[in-house]
Amino acid sequence: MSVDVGALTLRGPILAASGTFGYGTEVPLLERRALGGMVSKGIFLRPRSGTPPPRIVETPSGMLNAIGLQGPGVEALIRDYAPKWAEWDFPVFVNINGESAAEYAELTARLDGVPGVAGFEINISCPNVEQGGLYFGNDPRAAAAVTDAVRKRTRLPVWVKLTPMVSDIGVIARAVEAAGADALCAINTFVGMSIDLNVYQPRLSFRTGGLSGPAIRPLAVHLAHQAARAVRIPVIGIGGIATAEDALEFLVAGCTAVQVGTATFVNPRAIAEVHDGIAAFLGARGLSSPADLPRYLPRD
Amino acid sequence: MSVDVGALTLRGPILAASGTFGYGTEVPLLERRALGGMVSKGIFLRPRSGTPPPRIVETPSGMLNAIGLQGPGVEALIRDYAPKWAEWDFPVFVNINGESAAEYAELTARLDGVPGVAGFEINISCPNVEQGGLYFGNDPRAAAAVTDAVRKRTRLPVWVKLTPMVSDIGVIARAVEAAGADALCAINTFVGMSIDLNVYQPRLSFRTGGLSGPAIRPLAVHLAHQAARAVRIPVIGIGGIATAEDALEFLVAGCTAVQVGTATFVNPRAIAEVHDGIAAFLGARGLSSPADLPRYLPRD
Amino acid sequence: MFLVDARITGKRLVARDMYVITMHAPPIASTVLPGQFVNIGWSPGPMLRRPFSVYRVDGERIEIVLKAVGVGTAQLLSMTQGDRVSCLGPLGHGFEFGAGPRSAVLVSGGLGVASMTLAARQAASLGIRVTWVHGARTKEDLCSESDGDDLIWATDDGSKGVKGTAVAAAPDADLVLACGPNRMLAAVAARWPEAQVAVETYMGCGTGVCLGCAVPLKRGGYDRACREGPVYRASDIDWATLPSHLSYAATP
Amino acid sequence: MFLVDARITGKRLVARDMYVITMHAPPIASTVLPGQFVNIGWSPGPMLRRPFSVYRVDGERIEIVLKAVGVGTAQLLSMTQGDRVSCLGPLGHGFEFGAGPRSAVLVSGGLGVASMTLAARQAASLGIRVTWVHGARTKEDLCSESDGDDLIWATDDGSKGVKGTAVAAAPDADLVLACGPNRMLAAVAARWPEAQVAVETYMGCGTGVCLGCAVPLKRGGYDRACREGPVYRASDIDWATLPSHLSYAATP
Ligand SMILES: Cc1cc2nc3c(=O)[nH]c(=O)nc-3n(C[C@H](O)[C@H](O)[C@H](O)COP(=O)(O)OP(=O)(O)OC[C@H]3O[C@@H](n4cnc5c(N)ncnc54)[C@H](O)[C@@H]3O)c2cc1C
Ligand SMILES: Cc1cc2nc3c(=O)[nH]c(=O)nc-3n(C[C@H](O)[C@H](O)[C@H](O)COP(=O)(O)OP(=O)(O)OC[C@H]3O[C@@H](n4cnc5c(N)ncnc54)[C@H](O)[C@@H]3O)c2cc1C
Ligand SMILES: Cc1cc2nc3c(=O)[nH]c(=O)nc-3n(C[C@H](O)[C@H](O)[C@H](O)COP(=O)(O)O)c2cc1C
Ligand SMILES: Cc1cc2nc3c(=O)[nH]c(=O)nc-3n(C[C@H](O)[C@H](O)[C@H](O)COP(=O)(O)O)c2cc1C
Ligand code: FES
Ligand code: FES
Repeated sequence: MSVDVGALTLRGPILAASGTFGYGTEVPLLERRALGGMVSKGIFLRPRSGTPPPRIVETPSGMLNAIGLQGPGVEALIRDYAPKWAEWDFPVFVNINGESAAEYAELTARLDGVPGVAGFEINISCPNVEQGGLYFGNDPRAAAAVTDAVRKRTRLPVWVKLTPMVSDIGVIARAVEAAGADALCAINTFVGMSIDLNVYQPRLSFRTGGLSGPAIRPLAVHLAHQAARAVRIPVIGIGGIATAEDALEFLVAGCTAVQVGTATFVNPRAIAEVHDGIAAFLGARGLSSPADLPRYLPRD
Repeated sequence: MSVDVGALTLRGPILAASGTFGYGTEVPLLERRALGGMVSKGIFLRPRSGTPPPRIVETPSGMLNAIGLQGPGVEALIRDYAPKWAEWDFPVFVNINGESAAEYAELTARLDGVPGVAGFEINISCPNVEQGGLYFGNDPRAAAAVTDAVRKRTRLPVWVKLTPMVSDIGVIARAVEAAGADALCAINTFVGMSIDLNVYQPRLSFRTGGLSGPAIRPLAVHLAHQAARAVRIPVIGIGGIATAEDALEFLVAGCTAVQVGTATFVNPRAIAEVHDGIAAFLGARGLSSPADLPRYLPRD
Repeated sequence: MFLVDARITGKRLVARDMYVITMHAPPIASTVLPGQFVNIGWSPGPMLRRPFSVYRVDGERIEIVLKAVGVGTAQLLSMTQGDRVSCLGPLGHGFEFGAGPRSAVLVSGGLGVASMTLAARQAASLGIRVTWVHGARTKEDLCSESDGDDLIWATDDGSKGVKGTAVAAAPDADLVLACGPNRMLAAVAARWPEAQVAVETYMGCGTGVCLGCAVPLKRGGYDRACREGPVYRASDIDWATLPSHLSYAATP
Repeated sequence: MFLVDARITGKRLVARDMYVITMHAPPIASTVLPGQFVNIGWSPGPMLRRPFSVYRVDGERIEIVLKAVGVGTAQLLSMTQGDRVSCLGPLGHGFEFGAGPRSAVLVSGGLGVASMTLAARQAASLGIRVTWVHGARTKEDLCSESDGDDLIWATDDGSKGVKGTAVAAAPDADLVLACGPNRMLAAVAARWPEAQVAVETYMGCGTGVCLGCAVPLKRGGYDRACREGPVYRASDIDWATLPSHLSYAATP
C-alpha cells in the first residue's frame, strides 16, 4: 500500500488532513497503522486564540467551520509536539500560514531541521495582508512567491495546498510547481455562509466559514483532477472522502495519495476503514499497489 | 408576497430555475399561483441534441448534470412555446446561450418583442469559442461584452446569471451591472466530477457536470450575498433551495427573489411549499412583504 | 400523475434477495397502465427519488419488486409495515397492445419481471394468449410468481428450464414485450425489431423537465425515458449509445 | 473512549415531549462519569454526530433524555427498539466532587436534568446530602424522574412548586452543580461563581481535534467543551461571548 509522493515514500496513501486531527495526540480509537502520514493543524508564527463561537454549522452533507487558525504558535509547537512526532512511525507535515511571504519564510526557517517535522504544507488560502487581504491562493504570482520563499528555506518536502475558489486551478498549480513545490494538495475548503433566521445574521460569528465534507466531493475530484492534468508533480486529493470508494475516485482521477478530514469526526475509524477498503479493492483486482490503478488522466 | 425586481413586479419571490422546469408545460402537480415567474430551459440559436447518457449522477445532497443544453433552437421555441407563455399569468424569462457575444445578440434580437417573452436571463457559464473556450463568466470583460450586446438589442429586463467558479464574484457582478444588467442571478452550478470505479472513467459521458442541490446551498448563499454587496441592482438567489427557510436565508443575505431548481425534482410541489412557508414566516412576524425582512447586507 | 404519501403494507420474498413491496396508493393503483412506473422518495434517504415499475395492483395497493443494489434500494427493503414513502406516479408511457394481436410473448430477465405482470394481465384481458419467458442467472434467481398461459424458464446455468438466455428460449408471437437489463434488450432488438422494450436510465425528475433520462434514438437525438418511454419500439433505440452498465438485473 | 454499535432497547416519556431513550452500550455504561456525554450518529441521518449527556446507567445500558428540537433529535425519537446507533463515549470532563462537601444543590433547567441524575447518585454515594431544584416553563415540562434527598420544583408560571426560576428557588450548599440553557447557567455564575456548570456548544468531533466547540474563557482564549468541558467552574467562562441561543431547554 506504499506510495511515493515525489522523493518521499509513505507507507500508505492516506493522510489525516490539517485541522481535523489536531497535533495527532488526541485520536485514541484510530489504528495508527493505517496512517500514511498526517498534517498538523495550521500554524502561525505567533499564538492565535481563534474566532469566537459559534465556529461550526452543519449543512447538507457537509459543515462550515471558522476556527480562525487557533493555535499555540511555532515555539510551543516545537516544544510540545515536535518531540512526540519524532517518535512516531509516520511523517508529520506542518501546515504553515502567514500574512506575507516573509512570514511563511520565517516559519519555515524556524521549523526546518526540527526533529519530528517531516515537511511543509503551505496553506495559501490565507489573506495576503500586504495586498489588501486578497488570498494568496487566488493569484498565481502571490502563490508562487510564497512557495518560492518556503522552498528557499528548506530541503524538506514542500507541499502547496490549493484553494478551490479560482476560475482555473491549473494556472495556480503550474505557478507553484514552477516555484519549486514537491507536491500539490487539492483542495482546501470552499467559502460558504449560513444565516440564522432568528437573528437575521450569519450563524458563524466569523460570518463565513469553510465548507468540507461529502457535499464538496464531486467538486474536489474535479479540481484535483484538473490540477493533476496541469502538472508533473504528485497531487494529493482532499475533499469529502469518507469511504474507500471515495478515495479511489481521487486516485483514479490522477491523485497519488489522499487526505481525510471531516469524515474522521463522524467516524473516528474512518482512516483505517478507507485504508483497508482500498487494500481490499486492489486485492480483488490483482493490483499490488495504488500506483497500479488505471488512471483517468488525459493530458491537456 | 409581491417583489420588485428592478422595474418588474413579480407576484411572488420564487421563480422556477432554468433547466429544471422545461418550458413550463410539464409540471402538472405544481399550483401555479405560487410561481412568481419562470426561466426557460437554456436555448441556443440552433437546435442542439445534447450529450449522450449518462447525463446525471447523484452525489451527497446533490446531483451532477451534463445535459448539454439540449433544445429545439430559437425558431421552434418561438413557434411552439412562446404562444403558450403569452397566455400565462406570470412572466417567462428565456435563458440565452451562445458561443460568442454576437450569438447572444442575435438570439436577443430574434426573441425581443415576441409575445410571451418577458425578459432574458443571460447564461454566461458558456465557453467563449472565440477565446479558446474560456467561460464568459470567468472574465469580467467577456461577461460585460455579452451583457452589453444583449442590452443593446432589447428594452425588456436583462438578467445575468453568474457562474460560481470565480475568485471574486463581486468583480464580475460590477462589470455586468455597468454593462446594463437589470438584475443578477446567483448562481449557476459548480463544475464537478464523479468516477465510475467499474470502468475507471467519469460516470457522466460528458466527463464533468454541474453540481446542484442542497450540497451547494452554503456556497450559493455566500456568493449571492457577495454579489448583492457589490452592486445596487437586485440579486436573485439560486442554489440548493428546498424549503422556505432556505429561501429566507438568501433573502436575508440580500437577495430580492430566488429561483428553485433541483428541489422540484424531489418534490414537485416544492415551489408552492416554499411560497407558503415564506408567507407564514412573514405573517408570524408581522411583516407584510419579503422586502420588509431585515437584511444582513453590510456594504463594502 | 399523483403524489401520494403511501403507507407500506407488506413485503414478500419472490426469489433470492428479491422482494415485492406493497404500498397503499389508491389513485395510482386505479390509473396505472402496464409498463408505467412510480418514482419513490423518502426521508431520511437519498436526495433523488428512485424509479420502480409497478409490478402488480391489488385493490388500492400497488406493488413493486426490487433487490438491494445500492443505498436507496437497501433502505427501501429495510422499511417495515407502516413506514411511509412519497410515491409519484403513474409515470411514463407504457406498453401498447394495438389492434388484434392473437399471441404475445413476454421476455423478462431477472428483475425485468417488474413490468411484466401488469402487461400479462392486460394482454389476457384482451384475449391475447400469453407466453412468459423468465430468464435469470440460476434457479434461485427466478421469480416465483408469474402470470400468463404458458411459462418458459431459462437459466444461464441450466439449473431450471432451458439453459441459455430468455431471448433464445422465447418463441415468436404477434406481440413481443420485454424488460430486463439493457444488454438483454439489445438482443431482443436484434431478433424482433418491432418488439416493445422497457429501458432503464438514470432519472432526475421522472416528470419530463430535466432531460436527464436521455434515450438515444436511431434517427438521432434523444427521447426522455420518463415521458416518451420507458417503453420503446426496439428498433427505434440506438443501442450502442444507451449505457448498458445501468442494468439492475443479474442475467445478460 | 469506546465506539459502540448500540442497540436501542427502550423509550419512555418523562415530561411533555421529553423522552428517555435506553441503549445497550456496556463499555460506556461501565466507565461513564457524571457530566460526561456520548456522541451519537446513525445512518441514514445527519452527517455529524449529536452530543447527549448520559442521564442514567442501568446495568449494561445507558440512557439519554431528549426532546425533538431539530432533524436529528426527531429522527432519534422515531427509532424503535432494535434499531442501532453508533455511540461514541464517554466523552468530556465531568463534575468533580472534591474533598468532603457535606451538601450539594443540583440546579437543572428543562432538559438540563440530563446530566444531573448521575451526579445526584454519585453525590449520594459519597455521603453528600443532595437537594435537586428542577426548573421548567410549566408543570407539564417538569421531568417526572429525579434523585436526591430533597426536591424543589420551580416553574415560570407557578403551576407547580415555586413560581420563578430554578436558580432563584435554590438554597445554598457546599457544592453547586448546574445544567440547563446557557442563559440559566450565566445566572448560576452570577450567584455562585464556584458552581460547576455543564455548558453546551455546537460540536464537530466531540473528541478534541476540530476546535469547533470553543468555550470562551474569562482569562482569554478558548477551551474545548468536548475535552476540558463540558463542565466548568462558572466563574471561568466569559458568559458574554458564549452563545446563548444554542439552548435546548425551554426555561430561561
Ligand atoms: C423506469 C424505471 C423502472 C425501474 N424499475 C425497477 C424495478 O421495478 N425494480 C428494480 O429493482 N429496479 C428498477 N429500476 C432501477 C432502480 O431505479 C435502481 O435500481 C435504483 O434507482 C437504484 O437505487 P439505489 O439507491 O439502490 O442504487 P445506487 O446506490 O444509486 O446505485 C446502484 C446502482 O444502481 C443503478 N442505478 C442507480 N440509480 C439509478 C436510476 N435512477 N435508474 C436506473 N439505475 C440506477 C446503477 O447501476 C448504480 O450503479 C427502474 C429504473 C427505471 C428507470
Ligand atoms: C455536551 C452536550 C450535551 C448535551 N446533552 C443533551 C441532552 O442530554 N439532551 C438533549 O436533548 N440535548 C443535549 N444536548 C443538545 C443536543 O446535542 C442538541 O439538541 C442536538 O444536537 C440537536 O440536534 P438536532 O439535529 O435535533 O437539531 P438541529 O436541527 O441540528 O438544530 C436544532 C437546534 O438545536 C441546537 N443544536 C444543534 N446542534 C447542536 C449541537 N451539536 N450542540 C448543541 N446544540 C445544538 C441549535 O440550537 C439548533 O438551532 C447536548 C449538547 C452538548 C454539547
Ligand atoms: C474544523 C476544520 C479545520 C480545518 N483547519 C485547517 C487548517 O488549519 N489548515 C488547512 O490547510 N486546512 C484546514 N482545514 C481543511 C481540511 O484540511 C480539508 O482541506 C477540508 O476539510 C476538506 O476535506 P474534508 O472534506 O475531508 O474535511 C480544516 C477543516 C476543518 C473541517
Ligand atoms: C438538470 C439541470 C439543467 C439545468 N440547465 C440549465 C440551463 O439550461 N441554463 C442555466 O442557466 N442553468 C441551468 N441549470 C442550473 C439551474 O438553473 C440552477 O442554477 C442550479 O441548478 C442551482 O439551483 P438548484 O440547486 O436549486 O438546482 C440546470 C440545472 C439542472 C439541475
Ligand atoms: S427524468 Fe427528468 S426528464 Fe426524464
Ligand atoms: S467538538 Fe471538536 S474539538 Fe470539541
